[in-house]
Amino acid sequence: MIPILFGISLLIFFLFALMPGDYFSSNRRLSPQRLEELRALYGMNKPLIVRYFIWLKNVFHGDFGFSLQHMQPVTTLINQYIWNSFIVALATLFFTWTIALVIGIYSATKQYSIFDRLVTLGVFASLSVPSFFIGLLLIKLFGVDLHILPIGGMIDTGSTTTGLAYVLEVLRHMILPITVLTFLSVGSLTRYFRTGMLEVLRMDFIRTARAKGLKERTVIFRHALRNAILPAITLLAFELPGLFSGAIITEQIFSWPGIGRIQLDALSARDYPVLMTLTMLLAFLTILGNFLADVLYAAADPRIRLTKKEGG
Amino acid sequence: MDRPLLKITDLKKYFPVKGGLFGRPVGWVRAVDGVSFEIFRGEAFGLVGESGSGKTTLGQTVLRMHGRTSGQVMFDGLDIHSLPPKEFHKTHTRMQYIFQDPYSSLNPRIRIGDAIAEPLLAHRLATRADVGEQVENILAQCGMAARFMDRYPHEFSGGQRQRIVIARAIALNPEFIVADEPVSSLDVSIQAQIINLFSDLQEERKLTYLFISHDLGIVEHLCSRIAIMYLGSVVELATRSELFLNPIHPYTKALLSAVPIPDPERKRSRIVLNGDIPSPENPPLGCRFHTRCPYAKDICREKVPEFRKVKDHHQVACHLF
Amino acid sequence: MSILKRKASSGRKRSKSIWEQSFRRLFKNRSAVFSACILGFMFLFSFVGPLISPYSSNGIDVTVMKHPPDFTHWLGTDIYGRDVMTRLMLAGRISLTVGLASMVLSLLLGSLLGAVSGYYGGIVDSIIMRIADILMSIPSLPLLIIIAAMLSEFKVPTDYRLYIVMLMLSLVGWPGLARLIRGQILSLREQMYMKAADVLGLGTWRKIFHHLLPNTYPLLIVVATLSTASGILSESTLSFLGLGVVEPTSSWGNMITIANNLIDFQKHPWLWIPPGAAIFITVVAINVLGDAVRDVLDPKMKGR
Amino acid sequence: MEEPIITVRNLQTFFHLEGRVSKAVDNVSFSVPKGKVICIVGESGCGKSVTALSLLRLVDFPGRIAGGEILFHNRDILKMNTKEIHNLRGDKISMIFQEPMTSLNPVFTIGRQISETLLEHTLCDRKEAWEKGVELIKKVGLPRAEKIMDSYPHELSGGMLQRVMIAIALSCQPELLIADEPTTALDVTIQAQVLDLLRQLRDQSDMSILFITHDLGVVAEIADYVIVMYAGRIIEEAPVTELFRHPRHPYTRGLLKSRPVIGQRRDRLYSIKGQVPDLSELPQGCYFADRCESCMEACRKEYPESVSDAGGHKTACLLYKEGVANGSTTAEDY
Repeated sequence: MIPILFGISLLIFFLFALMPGDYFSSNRRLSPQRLEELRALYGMNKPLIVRYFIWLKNVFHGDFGFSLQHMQPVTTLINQYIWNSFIVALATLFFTWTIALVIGIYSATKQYSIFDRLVTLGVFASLSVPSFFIGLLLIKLFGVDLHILPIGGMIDTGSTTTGLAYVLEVLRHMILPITVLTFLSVGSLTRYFRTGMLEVLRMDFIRTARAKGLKERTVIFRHALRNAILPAITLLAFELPGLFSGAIITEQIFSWPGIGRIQLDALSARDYPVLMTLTMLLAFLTILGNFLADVLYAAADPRIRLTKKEGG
Repeated sequence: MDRPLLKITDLKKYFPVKGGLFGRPVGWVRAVDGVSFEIFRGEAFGLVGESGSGKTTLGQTVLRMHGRTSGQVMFDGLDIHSLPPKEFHKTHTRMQYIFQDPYSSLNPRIRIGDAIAEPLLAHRLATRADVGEQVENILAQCGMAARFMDRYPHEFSGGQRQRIVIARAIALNPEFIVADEPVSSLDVSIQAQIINLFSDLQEERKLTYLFISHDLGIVEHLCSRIAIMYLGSVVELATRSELFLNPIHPYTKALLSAVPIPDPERKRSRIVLNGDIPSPENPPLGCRFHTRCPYAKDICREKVPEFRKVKDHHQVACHLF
Repeated sequence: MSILKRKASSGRKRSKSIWEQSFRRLFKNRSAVFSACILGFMFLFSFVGPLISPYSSNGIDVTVMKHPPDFTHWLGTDIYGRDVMTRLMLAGRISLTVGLASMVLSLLLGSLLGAVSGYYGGIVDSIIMRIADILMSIPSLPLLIIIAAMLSEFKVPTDYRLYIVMLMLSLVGWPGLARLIRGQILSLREQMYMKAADVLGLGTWRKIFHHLLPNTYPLLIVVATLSTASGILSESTLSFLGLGVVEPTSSWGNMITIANNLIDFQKHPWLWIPPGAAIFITVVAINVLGDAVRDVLDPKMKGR
Repeated sequence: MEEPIITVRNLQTFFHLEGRVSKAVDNVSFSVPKGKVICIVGESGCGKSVTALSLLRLVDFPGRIAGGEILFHNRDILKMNTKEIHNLRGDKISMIFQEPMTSLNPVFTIGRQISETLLEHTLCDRKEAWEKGVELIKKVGLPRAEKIMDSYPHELSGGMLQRVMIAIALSCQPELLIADEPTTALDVTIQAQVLDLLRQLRDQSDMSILFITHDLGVVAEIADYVIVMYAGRIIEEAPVTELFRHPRHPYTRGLLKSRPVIGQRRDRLYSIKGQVPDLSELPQGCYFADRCESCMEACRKEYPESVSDAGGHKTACLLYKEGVANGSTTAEDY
């Protein structure tokens, strides 16, 4: 875990170091002399390796650099926007898992039914649609043609609402981004639950449970479900970072003020400290997710618990 | 009796149990733990044991399918585990192995004719021109028609596949064959066909077998000398009549009495053993069998019994005798 | 491949090859056949269509700018009066090519590294897998965006952007594939028939090329279809963001960038809906076909 | 014979695969009397396990019970509604399976899986069910019952798990225990333990056992009455001593002779030639005709009816049909 984080930091740093320009070089009005001064001020003229270790040291102290575009520390900047992304990601996570679980399990118990076929079709649609395209379509449909939902942003332009009215306004703006994100990620998860459930339903202990005279409901929701969900815990590892990175496109399309948007903004402004930090953050989330998934899985599955005990 | 074809001396094979940080071994599974015996030319030697006794590992170590931990396997004067690669390669034509599961020991993507032809070509025992004919002959000897040559394994039943596997092994014209539970995955009526095939081939080709099985009935039928294995070591070794008429080791006795006999009117006194076979990772001290032995004494818990000769053609490892 | 040639007169019943058998089963699957037809149509549409179309790609016609679909221009015309349908065909060439080429590249890279890793193990395996781990820890879209931005900085000529996109997609795509292949090789090596090949004394060459690799083909084929689908999707996303294929080369993805213009987005949907639909239809067809192929070739892999 | 607990009449269970119908169980009739052990013996694919599963309507897709009736105390199980069948399973009729390692849910403790049945079928609370569970574990001869209640299946050996399965099956004192190859996956010494246990249980209560196995040795050890199946049909049935003394059907005789028996070594094993027929392409006549040494022309025309002699020994073979040769003498002439 730690070597991988180290490797990632190395990769990210040198990737950005390779970039031919920086924030100042895009500003044509600066004289070469002033340029040098500014670069020296921000330590950009030191050798690469030295810069890497300085950066690494700062990172350890929680200092991720300074965003020259926004004129504030990167951490402050990210702190401003990440919660907007987080709230969408969390809502999406909730809807995705709920819908996928219900539909996946239900269609597995009704294999070969019309419903099951429709679900399979939906899964393919979800797996195959480009995120920006579905976003645009929905905006066109609900925002432009039907006029029932806002076409973007977090609040209406010039809005001054407060309190409950403010919350409702934000919620209204969240509907489309969450719908799109949910639709995009629900497919693979539904498929995962469906096949997992089908696999479990074929197992011997399900037959035993039926032979014991348990009701079909009990067999499915107590015996099969737990076994089918267990492996999905490992998926959680990829969910959160995946949602943040998937949000790049949707935030762009719906002008949602989250980290995905500032990521793209930072890209065009060559505001590299922001980009580096965000990339590091995503990688860190992935690794953390993996670690958490392992721990959760071990806690949930008695078989793993034993091997851990023996191994340690 | 003449010189043994195969001589195993104090053979040990331990598998590491990986665990902890960096996958260091945290323990050893003593799959084979100090086994010695000899197999003579032309005999069928039976090796009997329950699951976890290490019989399969022993069979595979004899053929150097994996390295040994210590000990020696001498085959016709060759120290199998010390042979240089080229020399070792040559032994494949003299020693062959037949796996338990005929379903997984044939590559699903290779036609059976090719599966038999491949090793022949690899050892230059045939040319591309005459290999087809050889394959046909071998198949015929194993009771399979030549028209099957172009089919894939999945088109055959378990019994037919085992015939193919046997054909593949004997195509190289080996002297010695290790057969690892070759009939245990087959139905009774098919088992008999394959067992008869084994006896026929032995007669025709003067083969020597190491026949591994958990089924005492089959071993009695096919083998002239039999070793009983328990938790990695041989507890008793004797000729067929000795072993079945005068078993000495309590484990052998229990095993014999546990085999169901298809005769409802024959009432036997059964020795029903208590408990399970202990884990080979953590075998009991002293005699391995003492945890389940109805006659265990103090010495059995402390000292490993010596494997010694009690009569002509009868060796046993037990303190009580 | 077969060692034993069929004797003309022997009258042996030669059973069909494994591929033939699989193909027959695939042919019985209605959705597979249907999606294969759609894919075939898409290819014809993109590669043959422009030859038949009465309009040329750069046929700027100021008289019919932003003309809605009608009988002369089935999908209308764009802001320069170019026929949208013809552009869609030409853009399809690019999108399909990028998808296929990136698949081939990442498959080559992934299967080579995965096979090496799985077959040799040890230190080589550790190094390859750690690199894969690192690349997989950064979600692919941000990584792609960064690399794309970097390439923009280097002022890569737009003509070459196409190839760069292919390279980028395969760079991001290989670690997952390498892992899959490695896993497959590891499990195949433990198969009884591989042990049997050892005992029978078959040569290393024969073991690898006749026993090991053919058993990975089903996985490779399935992975190939799925990675083509994801290649097309990623290319379109990158191009939409202006980081992939850029004008004047058009791809389905960058045709949709027009939707960033609010007027065009609201008033001229024929400019951006058709390319989006084309991507969707193509990718669905590939995914459905891939799924069917997986069922036919390797039922155990379902849903992984 | 006293009133049977369960009577199966003309049971048909078919599997539909890729447009073909595979007759896994066809026209099977038998009954299980109270307190007896009935063995169904046959090789893989003969339909013995499917018969057992059919009794509790546990046959999975693509299998389907196509016809017949299964009377449990004169009520047809096949006509019961969902609730009735759930009340029957695990309570009046319980079942144990071949693979104890996979037949228990890996994520629940043994204790939970035992008390579950009790909670489902009896009026007891969790604590009572748990205590009852401990008692049951002791009853099937496992040491340290409390500890076993708290263990997960993977922590126990195959033999122990099969005992646990038996404990679960016994929990509601069923009238019938269906045991589908319960010892096949176990080692010989462990098999002996489990068979002993089952015998003991039968002696203690008047529970009936329907025992499915492929091993004639096991049949001889435990059965009171034996049913031999081949290719989905019953070909012979008789009380156990009668069957082993005078096996009639060429298949039964072949089976008995092809198994090497300790202490009765012959130079060569008898072997039945050929393979079991494909259940979706069964021939018109007797299904065993192709492999039978005494096959006559009439055997290929129609499937032989089952004929019973005075002692209740039933055989579905033309050699024993009245009017067709002096079957019994010729056939027992080997």
